[in-house]
Amino acid sequence: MAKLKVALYWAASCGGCEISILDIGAKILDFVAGAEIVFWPCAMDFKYHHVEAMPDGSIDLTLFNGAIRTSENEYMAKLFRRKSKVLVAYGSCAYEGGIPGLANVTDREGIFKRVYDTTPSTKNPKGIRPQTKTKVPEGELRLPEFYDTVKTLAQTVDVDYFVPGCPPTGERTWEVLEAILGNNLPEKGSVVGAGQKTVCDECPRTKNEKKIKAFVRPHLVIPDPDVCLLEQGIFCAGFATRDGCGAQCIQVNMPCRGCYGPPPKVIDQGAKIVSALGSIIDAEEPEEINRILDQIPNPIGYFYRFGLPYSILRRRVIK
Amino acid sequence: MFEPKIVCFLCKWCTYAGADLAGTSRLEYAPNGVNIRIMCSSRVDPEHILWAFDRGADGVFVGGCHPGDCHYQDGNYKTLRRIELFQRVLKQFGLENGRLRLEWVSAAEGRKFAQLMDEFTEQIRALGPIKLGSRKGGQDGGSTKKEETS
Amino acid sequence: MKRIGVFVCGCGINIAKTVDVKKVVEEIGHYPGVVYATDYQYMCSDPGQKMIQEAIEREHLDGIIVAACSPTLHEFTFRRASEAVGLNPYQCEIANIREQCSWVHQDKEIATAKAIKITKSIIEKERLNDSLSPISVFMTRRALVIGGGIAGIQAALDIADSGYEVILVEKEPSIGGHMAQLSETFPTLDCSQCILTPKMVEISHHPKIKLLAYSEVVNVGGYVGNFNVKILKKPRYVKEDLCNNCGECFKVCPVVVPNEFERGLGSRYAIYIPFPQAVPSICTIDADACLGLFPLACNKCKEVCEPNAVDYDMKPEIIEETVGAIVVATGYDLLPSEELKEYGNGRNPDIIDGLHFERLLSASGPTQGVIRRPSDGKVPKEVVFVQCAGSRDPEKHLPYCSKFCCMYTAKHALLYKHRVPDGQPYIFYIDVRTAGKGYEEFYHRVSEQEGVVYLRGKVSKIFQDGDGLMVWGVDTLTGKKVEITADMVVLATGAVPAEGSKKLFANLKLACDENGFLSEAHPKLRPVESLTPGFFLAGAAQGPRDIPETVAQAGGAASKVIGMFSQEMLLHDPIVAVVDENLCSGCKICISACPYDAREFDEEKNIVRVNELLCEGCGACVAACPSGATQQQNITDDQIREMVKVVLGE
Amino acid sequence: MKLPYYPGCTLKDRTSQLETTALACAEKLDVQLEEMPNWTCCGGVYPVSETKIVNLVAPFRILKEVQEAGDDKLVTICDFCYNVLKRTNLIIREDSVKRTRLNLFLSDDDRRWAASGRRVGEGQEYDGGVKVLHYLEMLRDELGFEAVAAAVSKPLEDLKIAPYYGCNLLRPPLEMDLDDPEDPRIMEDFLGSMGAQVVEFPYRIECCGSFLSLSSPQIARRLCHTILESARKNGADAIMLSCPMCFYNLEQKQSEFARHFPGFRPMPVFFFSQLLALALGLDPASLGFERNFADPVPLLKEKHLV
Repeated sequence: MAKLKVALYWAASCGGCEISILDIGAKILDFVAGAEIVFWPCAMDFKYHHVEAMPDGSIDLTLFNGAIRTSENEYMAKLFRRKSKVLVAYGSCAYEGGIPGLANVTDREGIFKRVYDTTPSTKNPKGIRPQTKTKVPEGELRLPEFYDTVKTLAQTVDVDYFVPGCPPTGERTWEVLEAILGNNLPEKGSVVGAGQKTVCDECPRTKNEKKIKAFVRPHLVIPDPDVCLLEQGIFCAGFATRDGCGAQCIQVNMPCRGCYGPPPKVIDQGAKIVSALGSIIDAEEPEEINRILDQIPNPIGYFYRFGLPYSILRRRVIK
Repeated sequence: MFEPKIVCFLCKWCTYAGADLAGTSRLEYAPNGVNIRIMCSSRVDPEHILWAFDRGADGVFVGGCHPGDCHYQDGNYKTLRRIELFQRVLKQFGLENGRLRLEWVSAAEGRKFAQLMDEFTEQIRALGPIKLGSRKGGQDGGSTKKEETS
Repeated sequence: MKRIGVFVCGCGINIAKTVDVKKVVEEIGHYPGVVYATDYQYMCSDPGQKMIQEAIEREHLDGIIVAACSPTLHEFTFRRASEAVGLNPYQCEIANIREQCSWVHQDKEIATAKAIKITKSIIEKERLNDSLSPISVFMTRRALVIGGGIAGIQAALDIADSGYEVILVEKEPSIGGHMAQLSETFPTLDCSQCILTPKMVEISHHPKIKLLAYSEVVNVGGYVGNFNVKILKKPRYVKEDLCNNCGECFKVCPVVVPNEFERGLGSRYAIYIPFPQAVPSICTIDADACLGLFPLACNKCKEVCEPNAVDYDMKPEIIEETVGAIVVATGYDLLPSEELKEYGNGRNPDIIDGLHFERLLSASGPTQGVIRRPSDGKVPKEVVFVQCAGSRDPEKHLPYCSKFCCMYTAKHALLYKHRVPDGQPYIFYIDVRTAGKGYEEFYHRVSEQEGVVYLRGKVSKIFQDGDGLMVWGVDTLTGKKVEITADMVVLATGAVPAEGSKKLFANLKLACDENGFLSEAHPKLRPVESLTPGFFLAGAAQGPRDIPETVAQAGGAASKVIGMFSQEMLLHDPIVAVVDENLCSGCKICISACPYDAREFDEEKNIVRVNELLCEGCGACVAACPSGATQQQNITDDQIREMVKVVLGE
Repeated sequence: MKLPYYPGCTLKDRTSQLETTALACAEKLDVQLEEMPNWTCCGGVYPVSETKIVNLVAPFRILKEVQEAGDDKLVTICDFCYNVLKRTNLIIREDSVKRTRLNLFLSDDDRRWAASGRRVGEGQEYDGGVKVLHYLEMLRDELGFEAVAAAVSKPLEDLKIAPYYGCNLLRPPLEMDLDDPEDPRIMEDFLGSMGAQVVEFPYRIECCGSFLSLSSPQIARRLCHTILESARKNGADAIMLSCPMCFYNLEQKQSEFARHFPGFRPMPVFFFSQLLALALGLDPASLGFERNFADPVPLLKEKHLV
């Protein structure tokens, strides 16, 4: 049997996902035994034109990480879609927008203004902004277009599978690769490399009835390692986050931030978090309720940390 | 004139009964809201509200029993807390808080229900049609209509 | 796909006038999944129901929608009709196109479009409905009656006579309520006490009735069939089983205070029995007045008490009981005269209310039935009766009619005339309402034969003027201002819910109307049931009413309780929450959200389960469940989303 | 405490003793009442007795000026002004159409002021936010009757005073919302704080006839006579009131009473501020008693108050 042709690509992401492939450890040898890497910008020197030159559908598997932020990201997403038999949105950014997706609380102008004007370290009296085309004596320079909105991979092209995680854990990644290498493919469109329950299922802490009188931020306290963090007033998104990560953060006394995305039956992770928190806050008078809610400084940042482009509203409404 | 689309989630015991009373009392009011009957306002999940906005609702109305009068003891307090928190989220989303309204209407307040429907319709009319990005996560964030995915 | 039938009701012209019923049928007929659609003038009528049943059988329908009036009215009717021909009743849904469409909109086009939307949204709900069967619940066949007035007495006796146990709770030391205070009753003028006291005695002797007088219900938990009731038994400081009501203690008690039963017109001692025929016939020590309590300064009654019943150290006691049904009969009070600033602000002793006058008329009252005015004991020669004092006055006081005042004022004037033949009664009225058997005749007798002057108009102001009371009013029949200098004024003050009932109803989570009276499940068809299952209403707690009506209604409430108890099992609505074990991760947020403790944690599987018997189906846990593992039967998230889509015209 | 104050026309003319005494007392009580610089007529009763929006302009402008000056309260003394300003304010607050139209109407003024350097735009729109206070209300709610009692140097101990309310202070009740219209206490409590003996009489909230004293004087006369006689019957030495109109009917018109009601004896009538001035120890000669028909000085002498 011929080796499977495998490509990896990063779009708007931190690069962690590309590296995370190595988390499969020694299994990497089994992987390369069955697979031929045709593109991996982080590890190997291939050029875009190499991909462009490949026949359509000639790549067996593309693990695409990162969100779609620029025209380049979009171009590459479409390119890999065309060239690949199986396209996997790998990691939270490709799957649900990820941390870059939080930029959807503003738009291009908002970002440029901040980056090129108002940051304290910026001195830009001429108000120079990046252009897609710039004439220089040597000719014309080009930059990809920066979009207003961060999109998920699936909002741009058709995606076969989704692997959540920031980054996906090595164990889960191997399960996915193994399934693909063994041609043991699940139903198209599935979220793979993750469970069907929530992080609470993997969380070893004891849980009780929850009545929250106050929220505290995790760096201000040393939480009891055996008791549900939420019950201690620390906002933990585990209850509304798909399991599969092994509750790693929680095991080191840090709250879940929700990177595995919503559990299977939940459409909007943030809305569900609102609904659940609203049920367990222990107050009935509006003033008291608001006093407690004031302790959550940035609801979107907490509730949609990894999934703003994937949420029902997808982004902030810019007037 | 812009005719807002409004979804109303009404608890069966108070607000839905109040809406019935408005009918029995033949109080005419704005026809923009369509009612969905649920057992208690605490059945309303913010997800439903987002879903409605995304599907083109210009306004969402949630009606429950007055505080202390909940048929299910304290369901309306859960609703109150959820909506208070959710309003904060919506504000960050750039949606006017006026598009989501939580009101307490008892079974005896048919007149109040009719007035609220008129008032809320006017309120939404003043805010104008909802503007959301395309459902494919579109670039503009400003176009009114959305294309369908899937 | 389900085969759905839609039946659009015209409701005579109630719906058809503003909703183009034919057009609704036509549009809906083309809607996916709808295999049959039709309209009819009266769906709820026998032929209408028959038509639905035939269509279900003929078209092999899996689900039906009746687009008609509010589901509160006929959901049950149509579900029963569906069930009769083998369609699961939970596959029958109602689209409310009358109360929430045709009656509130005028424009036919808009109303029709809206009716179509409403109907489609219900079709979407129905499409995903499961066939359900009611959940059977064990029930405690034992009733609680709150309030020992004539309503509570009657309900308790009726239930107990059917063989079921009854706990009767009364907050005062004796049962009897306001009826015990009345002198004679209209229109027959038989003595109130003569007809009431035998019933009171029956209560005290009935083997099935447990009477808890001087007690209050503080909390009700549980649900229909299985209420857990906490009752506070206030200390009487007299041992019930020992006191034989010999009366020796009264003779030595040094403290004299106004007697509440006499509405302050008479007095009693700190140790007392409210009236001679009180049931239970036991003394009570008024803790506020007694010198023997905290600290002990006097123990005269203890010294003379032969059976040694006095116990200064008695403590309040909480009694817990389990009952299946609760009859609320907390009755009424009169609007305090202090509220009526224009009628003397309650400060003038000679401006009294109807119950005061009853005590003046009563042969066992403070004046032995001689009419004497409170200020100086003089027999009043000119008495003005003011009807609707505080009633039918939405601007300032109560908006509603207190119903029994017209009749009792007529009776008062008549009895006054009999006791003081040379006296002159005047009655100011808005209009005289005599809707009851023999009432109109009685009114005619009073107004035409007994020399009572009826003046049609309101009284604007009453004030002390020298020795007399100046009454300013108007006679609208002559258009003249009327000034009467009266010796005494009797205000027919409006009836309000009994003191403390607001707190009690809030505690019991019972729905009230805007005036604080209990709301019934349906004003016409279910007048003695509360909206909360297991609660039944009797007497003036639901609204002002006279004795015959109260007794009839109490009987009605009792028969509802008896009917419930005679069922083998109680059926519980299956619209409960369910948990998908494959999705639940045991975060326990639902446990905090459930108001009924209907959530149980399974340690072994690390999941939460629902106790169907306890689940009331509010759905709070469904919204709260952050993993989407919980759904509500037939009100699932999918259903709500589909309904929203259709409502928005998708 | 510093508060803006609106006098109104009557206080500058016919009943100036009401203003002078009230202001003197305020000073004594450490309340600075600052007369508004540009006050105009409140419009009499017309603004609130007809539905024409133009009638509301005068009181609207007065209130708007208070807000523009950065104040949120306005003290009045005359019952008519109080009634008109308070009710106009309520209309502005509750009727958005009238509010907008009145604001638009007066925006012309804004433009003119802009020329003179005043700011236009932000915060210029008047929203009904000013709280209109009657002097008595100010004493009760802002200062507190305890503070009045503490400042009293000459308690009116032997004086039997019947407080008379009239109509404008209390009605229409929902709008005025000063006190219970059927059983008001504010004047009684005020008198109590000065140590006077309060005489309650049934006619204290009946009508004095108001403007009927001009068109049908016999009616107003009869009403006033009944009021005075009832007060006397209930043991009053004098009547206390707050309204210039009532003062005119109940006091000034006493000059005609003897002709119509044989045996009528004049009865002293005080403005509340005159009694307050007495109690606070101000010079009795400065209180304007010379303007009374029924001279109160003999009574005050008898009670050793002058």
